[in-house]
Amino acid sequence: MATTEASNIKKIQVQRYKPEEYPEKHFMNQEKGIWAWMTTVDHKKIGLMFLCSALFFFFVGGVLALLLRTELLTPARSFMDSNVYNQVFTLHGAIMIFFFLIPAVPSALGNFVLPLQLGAKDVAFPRLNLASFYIYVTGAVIVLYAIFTGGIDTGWTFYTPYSATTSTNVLLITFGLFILGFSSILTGLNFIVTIHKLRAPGITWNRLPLNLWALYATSIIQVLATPVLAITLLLLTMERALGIGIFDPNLGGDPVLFQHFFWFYSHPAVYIMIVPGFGIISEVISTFSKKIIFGYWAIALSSLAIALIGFLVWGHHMFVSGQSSLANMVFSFLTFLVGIPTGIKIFNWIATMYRGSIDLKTPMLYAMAFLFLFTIGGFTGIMIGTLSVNIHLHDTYYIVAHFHYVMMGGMAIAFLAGLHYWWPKIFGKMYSEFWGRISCALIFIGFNMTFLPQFVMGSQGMPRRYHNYIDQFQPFHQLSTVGAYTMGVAFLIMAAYLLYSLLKGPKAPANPWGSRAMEWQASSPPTLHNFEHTPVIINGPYDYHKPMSEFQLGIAGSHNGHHDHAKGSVNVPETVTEKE
Amino acid sequence: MSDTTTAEERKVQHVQHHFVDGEQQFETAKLGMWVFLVTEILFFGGLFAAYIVYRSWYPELYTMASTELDTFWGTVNTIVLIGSSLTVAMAIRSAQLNQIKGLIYNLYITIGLACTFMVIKYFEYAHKFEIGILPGRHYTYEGIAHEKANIFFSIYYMMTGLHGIHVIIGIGLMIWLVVKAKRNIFHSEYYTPVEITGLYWHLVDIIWIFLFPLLYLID
Amino acid sequence: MSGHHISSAKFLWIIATSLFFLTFVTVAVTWINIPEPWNVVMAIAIACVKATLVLAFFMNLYWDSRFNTMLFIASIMFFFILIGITLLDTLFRVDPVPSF
Amino acid sequence: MNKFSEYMLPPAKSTLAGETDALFHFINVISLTFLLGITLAIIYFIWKYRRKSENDVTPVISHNNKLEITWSVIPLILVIIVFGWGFADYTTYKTAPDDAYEIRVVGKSWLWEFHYESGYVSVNELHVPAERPVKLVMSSDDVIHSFYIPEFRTKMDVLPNRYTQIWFEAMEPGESVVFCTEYCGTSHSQMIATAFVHSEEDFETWLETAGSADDDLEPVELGEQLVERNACLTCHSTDGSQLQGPSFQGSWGTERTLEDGSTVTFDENYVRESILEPQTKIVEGFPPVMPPYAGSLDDRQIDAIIEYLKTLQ
Repeated sequence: MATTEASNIKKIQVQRYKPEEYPEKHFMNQEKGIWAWMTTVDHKKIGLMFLCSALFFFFVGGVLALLLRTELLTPARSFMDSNVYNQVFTLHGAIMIFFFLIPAVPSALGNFVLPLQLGAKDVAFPRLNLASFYIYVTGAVIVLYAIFTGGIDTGWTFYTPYSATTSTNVLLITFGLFILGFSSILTGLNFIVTIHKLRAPGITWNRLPLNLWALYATSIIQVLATPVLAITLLLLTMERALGIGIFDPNLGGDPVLFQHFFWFYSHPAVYIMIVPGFGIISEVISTFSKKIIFGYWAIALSSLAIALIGFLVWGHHMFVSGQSSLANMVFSFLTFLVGIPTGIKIFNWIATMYRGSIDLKTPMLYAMAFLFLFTIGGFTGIMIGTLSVNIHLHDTYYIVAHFHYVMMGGMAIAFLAGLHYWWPKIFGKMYSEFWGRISCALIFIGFNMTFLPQFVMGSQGMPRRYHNYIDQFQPFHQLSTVGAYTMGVAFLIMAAYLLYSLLKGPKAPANPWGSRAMEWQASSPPTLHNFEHTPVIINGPYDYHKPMSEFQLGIAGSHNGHHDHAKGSVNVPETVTEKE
Repeated sequence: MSDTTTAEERKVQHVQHHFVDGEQQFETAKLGMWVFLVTEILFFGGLFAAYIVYRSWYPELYTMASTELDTFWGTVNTIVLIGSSLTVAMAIRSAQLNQIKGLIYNLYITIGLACTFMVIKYFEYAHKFEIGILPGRHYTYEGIAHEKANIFFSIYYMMTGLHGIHVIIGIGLMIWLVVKAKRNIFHSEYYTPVEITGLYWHLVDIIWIFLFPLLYLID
Repeated sequence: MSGHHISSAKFLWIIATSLFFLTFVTVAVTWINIPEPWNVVMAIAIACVKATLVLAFFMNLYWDSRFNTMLFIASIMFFFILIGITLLDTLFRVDPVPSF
Repeated sequence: MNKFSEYMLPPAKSTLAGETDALFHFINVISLTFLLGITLAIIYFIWKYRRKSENDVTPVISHNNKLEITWSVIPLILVIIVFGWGFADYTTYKTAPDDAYEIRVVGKSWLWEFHYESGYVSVNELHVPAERPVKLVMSSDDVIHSFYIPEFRTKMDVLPNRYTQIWFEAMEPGESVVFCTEYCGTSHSQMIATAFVHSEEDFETWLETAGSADDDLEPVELGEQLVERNACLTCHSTDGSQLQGPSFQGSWGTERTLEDGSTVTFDENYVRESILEPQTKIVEGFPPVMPPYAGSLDDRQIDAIIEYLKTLQ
């Protein structure tokens, strides 16, 4: 890479462009009307539409979770039948995973931020981006329709032969998810190409914000893994429609083969969910510590390493499924290797805080919560990656608690950090710092209250997906339910202050956190084409030791600029036409 | 070539606002297509994996069942698809050289060959349906003395069926290209849709190149 | 830029002819009985040569940006991960047999 | 710390449990140490390096190779130890001793059948000798189940198309709960059995008398016991409430409408047929999920059940 850069240096005339504060015209009011939104190809609007849908499904999934926890207050039936309970936990899982966790950071926040951080006007294929949204909506509509016409009770894993024999609406739902997969693929494709081809002058690979490294790694997984989910779901659909028998033992097939196919996607999918969260945490910790990130390359490459090794470990979901001992050994070993890059990230983030100037604003508070919760999630992952211990803990509440610590405590908390971090950028409004912190603290307390007891009862042998349970587990379940309600209240508070912020909140300055990253050099909210000039980057996104004026450069004269502050010329690697 | 715009204007009018120039747009589109082809390969990869696993379990089943597939028509179809790949390559060449007529003719031949492929496929399927080799639980054929014979044909139908759907999509894309070419949209500076459809079509060809020996040529 | 390589018509015909020829070869080798597993190896090897010809000269990877080749190789690699590790299970299962 | 692991785990009642528990404990200690360190570091940094003014200048510390290698290699060594330890124990779990006493386990939605070499079949009651290795060879009649005894720390999926096995050696007489841990449909959470561990002599006696223990019971009494023992009550209530299947209460002699619209009388023949081949005549509005009992109930037992059902008016 170094030689390419050296040979590609060219001189560009630059001048300083300060972002316009409190712009009159921005992307939300430049084109008006519902039709302008529906047909927009603007990545910011599409990102917002994704955000709204994801939040809607987060709400639905959350309500389902509260229903489950309420039902589990008593060992026997409280207010739901077994069949209803089974449908509700299936939907809670499927909705949270496919409709919230997977699109929430890449498709929603990522879509908004990625071109801004690259200094680009849009993603590479804006129309494909819109198509991706409508494919998501189509999938969602099909799944919602299927839920109201029979539902599904297979668990979100759709294991055969149960999914091939149950009388619920498996066919329609898997078909809906099949369609949904293409949304994920197209977003990933778009991001990869955008990061390669649409970087502003000066953004070399070592000046790429870590958020983009994370999104890049995520996109690679999306592109490589989702097609396998698509074919698996298609085969499952065919299994139900025609009885092709590849996975159904009644027709001669092998159910464990289905599990291989399913987890080949669904384990990397865990990284689709969590890796973009890593990106957000890197941005937030650096910004609020006002300090250069520690171990830039270690964090960037560990994202890629996690993406790669993440493809090699799917069988740790199948240690007791009847797969061969050889496969178990290989999968267990590789699983532990994933732990290393993840640990490296945690240490690097903490090292970034060392001797920083730490401002514990709401996004930073979420990032700290993330560090704690995700570390627990990671260590319990080591526990259940261990072959002998996994035999005991597999399919118990220990697993449930573990993946909630990773998915909710990791990914959802990171998403909230990102939402609060970019909120002023997206909407141009500030929210109440006080209520933000209160709600964050409540979520943290409620979360631990919900899931710590689940570790204990899981270790004691409480199996997951149980409608009724034996009496000895009741105190843990009750504590867990109280915790879930606490979280519910915290989310209501959040909804309230965020809505208030939208309607009556004070206007946000362009760069309220004093960040050096590219997206903060656009106005809040950004204008329709993000930057009125062509931005030029000469410093890394975390170079807090350099003056702000060096972060607001653009090609001179590429715009009818009214802020003519400084002019000069800099040497810039010619990245836009850079080749691999 | 009857339009009044100058060559210089034609050069830039297709460039979307967020690209610097046509070159960047072309490279971007091509990279996007390659990433898409990656997903296609893994999509079919799932089926190939199922094929390999079952073949490793029941090698004798594959030997027995493949005798039901007609090698002659399989070979003809291979030739037809390779021929269509050639004409697509020629079509791109015509576009690069600004020979719009040649582009359209080559696309016509490609569509013709693709349809030939599908017609042959139709007769192969029809014959199998007739003797009871139906997909999945509808399988009734008794000519193969193996209890898992239905699974071989499930895999056969899934693989060739999905491939067939890709061929049909390809035909649709070619027709779209012909319409655009007739409207005089393509020229030597802008032929991105032809190029990326070509990439897609070659991949469909490559998948068949593997399907043919794996399904038809097991002796 | 490398994307605009223009092949001569003659060259394209040469590639196509070799593909036709290889198709004939792959059918022809089934007439002589090569023992397992070499018949499979032979068939796959010929298919790989054919695919490489198409990739390199019809899809222009030979003249194109190396990154596109890398993408293609990556997809094949991940396919091998899928099938390779799955085979680690399916080929090495040892199932107990009930004694009554 | 030891107390902590003990609190988290159920009592260890098989010879292998100790191994698992030791590793569980080891990982807990390491994890909690790291977690404590990380948490303290975070809290200390937040307090020590809190922002004093908007113009704070921070030092440029971009990386430190020695430090980074240290914190990559130490966890690597630790996880390799954990992997090796876990794998070693796992191989013990996998290899049953040659002299292990074999019992066949069949999972059906939603009950466990245990077949003994003597031909005796018990439902939802596993009887095993203490201090002797026992090998369970398992299969399923329908979907995937998973056989789990928390107190023995052992678990294995039960598959419809293959046999799987586990083995254990119970340490002392007692009772342990058996769960199904692979989601298998409506009454997944009721697919619970009990493992009775007998001393060697008690087990032999039990095995000899198991088949004939019911001989001197009245048919109605026997029927009641059988209905309970064979997990009929998981789906059929005796108080009129509706579960997965029709309630037994007040059923005798009534007309039933079937899925295809025809009707059938709830009599001796229908009950017998429904026990042996449950899928042939499904009452309208109920899912076809009952497993067949052919082979595990003999004529005398079926007659007893019929007598019992007659009493539920």
